[in-house]
Amino acid sequence: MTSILSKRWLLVFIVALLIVAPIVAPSTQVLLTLALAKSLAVLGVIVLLQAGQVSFGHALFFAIAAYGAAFLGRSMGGGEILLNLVLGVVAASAVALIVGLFIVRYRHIFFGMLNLAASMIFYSFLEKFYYITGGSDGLSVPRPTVLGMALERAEFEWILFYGALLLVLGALALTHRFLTSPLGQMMRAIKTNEVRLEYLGVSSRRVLLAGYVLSAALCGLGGALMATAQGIVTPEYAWWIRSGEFVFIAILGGAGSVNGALVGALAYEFVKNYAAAFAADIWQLVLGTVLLVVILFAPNGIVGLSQRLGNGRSEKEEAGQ
Amino acid sequence: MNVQLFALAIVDGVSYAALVFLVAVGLTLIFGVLRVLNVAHGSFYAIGAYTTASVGGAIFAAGFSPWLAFPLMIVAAVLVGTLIGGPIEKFLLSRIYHLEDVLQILVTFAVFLILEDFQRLVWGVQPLFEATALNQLGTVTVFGITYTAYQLIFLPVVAVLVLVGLRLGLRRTLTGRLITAVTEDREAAITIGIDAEKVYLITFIVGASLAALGGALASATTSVVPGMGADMIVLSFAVVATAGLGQIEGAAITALMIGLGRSFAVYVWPEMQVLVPYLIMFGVLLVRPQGLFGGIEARKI
Amino acid sequence: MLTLKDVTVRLGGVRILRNVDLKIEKSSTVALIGANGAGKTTTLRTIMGLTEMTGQIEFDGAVLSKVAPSRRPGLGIGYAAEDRRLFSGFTVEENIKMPGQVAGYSDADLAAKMERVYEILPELKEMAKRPAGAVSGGQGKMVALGRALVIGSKLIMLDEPFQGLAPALAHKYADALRKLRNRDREVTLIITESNPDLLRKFAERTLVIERGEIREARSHITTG
Amino acid sequence: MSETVLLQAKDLEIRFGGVIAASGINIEIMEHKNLAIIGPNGAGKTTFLNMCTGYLKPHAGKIFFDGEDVTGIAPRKLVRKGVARAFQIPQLFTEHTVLENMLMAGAAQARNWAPLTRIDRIAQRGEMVHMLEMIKCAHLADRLVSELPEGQRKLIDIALALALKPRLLFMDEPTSGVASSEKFEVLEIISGALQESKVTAVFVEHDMGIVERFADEVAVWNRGQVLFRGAPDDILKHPDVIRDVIGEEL
Amino acid sequence: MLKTILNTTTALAFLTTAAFAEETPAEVKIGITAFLSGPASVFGEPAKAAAEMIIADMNANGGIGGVPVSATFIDEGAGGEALLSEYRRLVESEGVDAMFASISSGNCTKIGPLAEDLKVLNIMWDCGTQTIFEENDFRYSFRTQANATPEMLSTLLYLLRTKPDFKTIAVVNQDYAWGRDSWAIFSAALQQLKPDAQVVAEFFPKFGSPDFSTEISRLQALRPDVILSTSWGGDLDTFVRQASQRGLTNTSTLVLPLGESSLERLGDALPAGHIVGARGDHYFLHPEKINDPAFVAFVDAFTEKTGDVPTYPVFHVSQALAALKGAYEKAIADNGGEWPSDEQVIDALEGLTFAGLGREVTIREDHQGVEDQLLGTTIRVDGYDFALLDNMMMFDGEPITTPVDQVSSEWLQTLTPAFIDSVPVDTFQHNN
Repeated sequence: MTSILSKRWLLVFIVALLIVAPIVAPSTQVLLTLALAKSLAVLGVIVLLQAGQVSFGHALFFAIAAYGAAFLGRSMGGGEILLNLVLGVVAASAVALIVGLFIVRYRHIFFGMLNLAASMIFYSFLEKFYYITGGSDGLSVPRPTVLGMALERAEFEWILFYGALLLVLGALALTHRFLTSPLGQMMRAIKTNEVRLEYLGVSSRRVLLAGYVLSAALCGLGGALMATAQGIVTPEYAWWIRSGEFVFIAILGGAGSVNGALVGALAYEFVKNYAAAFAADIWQLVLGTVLLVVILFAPNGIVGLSQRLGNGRSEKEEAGQ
Repeated sequence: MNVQLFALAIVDGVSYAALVFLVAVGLTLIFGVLRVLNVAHGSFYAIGAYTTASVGGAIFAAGFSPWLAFPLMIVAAVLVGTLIGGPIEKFLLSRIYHLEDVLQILVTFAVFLILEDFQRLVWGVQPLFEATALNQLGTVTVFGITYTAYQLIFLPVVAVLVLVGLRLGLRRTLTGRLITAVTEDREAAITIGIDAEKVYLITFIVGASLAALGGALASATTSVVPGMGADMIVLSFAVVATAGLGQIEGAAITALMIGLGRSFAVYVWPEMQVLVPYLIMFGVLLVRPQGLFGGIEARKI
Repeated sequence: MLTLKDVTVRLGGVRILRNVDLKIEKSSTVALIGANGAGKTTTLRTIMGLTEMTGQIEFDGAVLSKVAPSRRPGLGIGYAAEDRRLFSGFTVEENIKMPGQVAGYSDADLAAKMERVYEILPELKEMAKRPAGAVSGGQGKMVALGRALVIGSKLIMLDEPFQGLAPALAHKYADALRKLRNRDREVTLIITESNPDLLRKFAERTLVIERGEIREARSHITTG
Repeated sequence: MSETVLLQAKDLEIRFGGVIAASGINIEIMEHKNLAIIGPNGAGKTTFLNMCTGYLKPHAGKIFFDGEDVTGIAPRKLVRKGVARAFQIPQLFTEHTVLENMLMAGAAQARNWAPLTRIDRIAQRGEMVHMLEMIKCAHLADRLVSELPEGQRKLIDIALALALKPRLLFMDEPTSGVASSEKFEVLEIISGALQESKVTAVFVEHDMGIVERFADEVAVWNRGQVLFRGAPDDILKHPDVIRDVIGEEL
Repeated sequence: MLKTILNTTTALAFLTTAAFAEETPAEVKIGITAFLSGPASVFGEPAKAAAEMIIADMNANGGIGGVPVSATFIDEGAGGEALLSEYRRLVESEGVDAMFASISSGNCTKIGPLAEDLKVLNIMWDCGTQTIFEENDFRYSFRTQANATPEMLSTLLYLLRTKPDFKTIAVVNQDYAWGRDSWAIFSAALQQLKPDAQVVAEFFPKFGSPDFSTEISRLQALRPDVILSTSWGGDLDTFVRQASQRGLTNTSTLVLPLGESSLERLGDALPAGHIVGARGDHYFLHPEKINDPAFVAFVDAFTEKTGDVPTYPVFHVSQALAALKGAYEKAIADNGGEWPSDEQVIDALEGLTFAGLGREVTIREDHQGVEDQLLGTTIRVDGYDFALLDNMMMFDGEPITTPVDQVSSEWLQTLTPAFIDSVPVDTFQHNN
């Protein structure tokens, strides 16, 4: 019981911190909004990690939704934020359904590589078809209305930040629920024994496909949010390093835990930004070193670390969520 | 498309394939033995190129024979493989073989990030170019088109030598046999006295040296710039996955397919050029999920 | 010759061997029997250094548990795993020779060792040039025994050698073991088996492993 | 008891590489008659199970279940028709608890995929606990499978199959991981659970004592073929069976 | 309710900044975004080095109106989010007075609206996309150099004046916005000024392509009179080297509008007789400045510090700094010698004329700078192990820059062949 308490406390503490952050330190607001958007994508990656599968191409869904928001906003002369988000999720899910039908046949390295290839194809497409996609400069995303209201930047950003926070909390809760449902439990079963799953009368491919679409939908939500917050989309959204970043954050936060997505994304953005600001020449070096240290010394990520420090929880309990 | 253009496309494709093969074969060798997909492989390629270009620039400026360019490439490749690849395997990778695939890949990803900055700190950001080796070999005219002998003849010959050398080395030498044995069954190899840790180290050094050799050879034809490793690694992944993980001959054939596909694309439909490797990969895996030459591992129940 | 002191092995949180103390005399033939999963294989693997263990193992005057696993065969220990574990890309002969080559035997030495292998297992000579991946399961067990013989000058450990052998082949295998026994008196032999009856006549000493503990068999157990 | 043919194999044949692992297998499995399959290692017993449960597709021949041609259909489809399986090496979800394993079987049986409903609301939790009681494993409900010894895993493996409420259950060496002193006790437990669930069992077994006591019929396999079939008493005394299957001392 | 709170907060924040603006500050803080990683750091690193030198020099001579200048750099290579959030941090938390952004046109496009929201002076010091001021009406952003339209138009004019009889042309550009846009401008102008020229091939190899062998084989088969490439950095180096290794430079004339930034690195790979541009009048042997001791001293000091001769980004950053200094000084003068408010500085920039290392630049009312364009033909000269420029032409910036309130793509359509000779030009030879 204490363990659950400590986990809740970590989340409550972070959320409380987030709520006051834009008031106390206004310059962090946009940074935090972006971190929240990323944490949604990371949550998607974590869903797949439950099944022991790692995608090095989930930036694909992030980018599809982001470009979807850009096209929508441009064609509507501004657009509406709710439409942006809904369209992002729908577009990402639809593509995931099609790509997924092929990709869920593969596991492990092949799964990772095929996702990578899919995202690189989309990346190349974004770069190549300049007259549609704006090439490497990307497309600007006009500031959408919020429930029909056109807002100034400052107000818009406040709403975006708190809206993003609500979305993330909602997504965390939903994902948590999903993972306790039969499909969610079977996602985790794919990791340990697909043969048995088949012999329970369950198609592991379909289970994985369900998880794949969910993970893409989360990435899509994150991508649409990111595009709206940034005001611009570029092919970089689909670049493999970004996919790697999502996996990186998932591990940093703690891959076994959905809360890890939020914690990891915040920690990552913090490290990356301050590394870029104060060690402009070597920020990749700093980031790489942090990653190495996490994997070698805290393979359960920040959430796992906080639990270990908190009350000496044994590792096997963590594996059970 | 007439016969002449067809022939030209083949010539162009082959010399490109040669370089891709050299890098991909190192990656597939390392995967075959260590079962680690090494994202940092692209860094060895880049560092090999930087080392060759910078050292070459210095010694030729000092008036040494331009023919030294060729031994220099080999020396640079082996040095990079040993001095950078060696410690990475010995002090880092050797500690993560028991971890999940994901974590292993992320460790190499971290190494890749670190090495990217390492390159910048050592060589700066200005493109380097050192074409002495290429200029030494002169040009060849085919169908009225001038080619450098380096790209037309030398690179493919090196690639074939490496392919044959690796094959014979793995089959005929004791070290090669030990590597093959460890690849097939690490534990069984230990029980007959093979020092698997050493084999891992040697394999990693050989694989990293091959990537560095690819970079060293490329440095004569291309500008050595920051970020060159990132592009190469994604391409090598595509080659390795298409060929089947750990397949050496497969990597050669896939590299050739990708090289030819790419050059034909330039002639026929330039927009498709960058998509060619991935389309080939999807096409192959759709028909053969385990890759062109890969075998299926069935679960024993 | 071989001594296990307070050896404990855990796999995935489960104790497979519990505080095992064991002494095996030189030149003895020992049968280690027990049900599947009782820890027979783990015992042999622990001696080969393939598991994480606590405690100490001594062999021939040296602390074996401090020797790197890959250097243990060089001390004269041959091991044939239950599932053969041959290198399928090599021929039968290459498989058998390989431990000797790794140990750096001279050509003459290796030839002599091969002579011994073929003397004990003449049927291997016929299939010497065949790829190891192409021999049947039973023949593979023979090859694995041959491979253990090349390096195992002091100790040979065979994990369930009769498992899956057709009766005719099993008899040949048993003959080979008897030949080995008669030819090299000083070699110590440890054989695991789940069917206690099989080794009744063969072994001088029978150990029973149950729930990770090893004890002497009080008498030979029969089925039923 | 009725004499319904539950499963029928006709001229099954399969090869691996050039090796014939099954050739011309013909056998009928009667409902409510537990069948033991015996034979030396490599005789093709597991291969037969793999074909009957859809893991392998025979190169020739047909399999009928309850009169319907089920040759080569996927395991999960066969499961839904009522053919379940337990494995020689227990196939369990090692990172889940014992109860969670059972709940997954229950949810699979219920075929309810509500994505936001907790699994224990969908699976019949009470029923699953009862199944664990049947195999005397209720006290392990909250333990992680990876922590359990082989013997208990085998029981849970069987319980998972039973939770699917099959009509026919294949078991591959149900007692192979069990210490010889406990084999009978374990088989008693399994047999009780089978009877309560009214499931017909086909099991591969090496221990002739077990076969004698728990099988209604015995089929002898060798070199990919069914050599003999009959009542345990007759078969186990047959000299050929003793020579080729049960074996003599060396 | 929420809206009211928000409005109040924003208003308060605004008031506080405004209140401090007119006291003489301890220093003028600027933030400069530049690529310090990635391939485009070939521009960012020299610019950073130059900015540091020029600022040190300015501070040694009284800074701006007696106030020293300090600069912070942001790496554009760290990605969009890092750039934007760091930009905001410098403005909102560090209280930076002016931002210089950026090298990438994409980043300029992102930052333009942000600067409007943050109400911070934003000098677009290097990016080239012509659309910035054609599609937006920014108050806070200014560009202190030319844009893609005059750069491409002057290149075409130079080509038409020096090689009027060419028949065929091919293009090999990097596949990203600059490569595409610059070709769109060039080809649109070509259509108008020399309608009979035939475009025989258009290649857009991917950005950062390591190998152009296949493109070169095709070009050898096609033998165009002219090959245009607006590539830069490693891409341009690789292309020119491979072209020269395989003799393509003997059969076709290369036209390299950004060639000046690669001259030194290319060494003897670029033979004589090819056309090179510099995105403005930027050349370390600037024909009008070659006898100016201050210019020569700077070039020498820069070469000493970095090991390379200065290239166009160095000139661009010098122009941005000169514009900033000029604007402050003008605003101080207008303000009766008192330290000006931010808004006064911004007002002063419109119509300002200033000079960096090159000729004078004037900011038009649409905030676009008007800058003259220098091009030349390569020549090999003893004493230099790389190509220099001969037959240099400096085109007057005004007539080749799209007029205020017009859009380049439409304006280019109005040109006629008579335009070629109407643009005033000064011609210089090497060694003057």
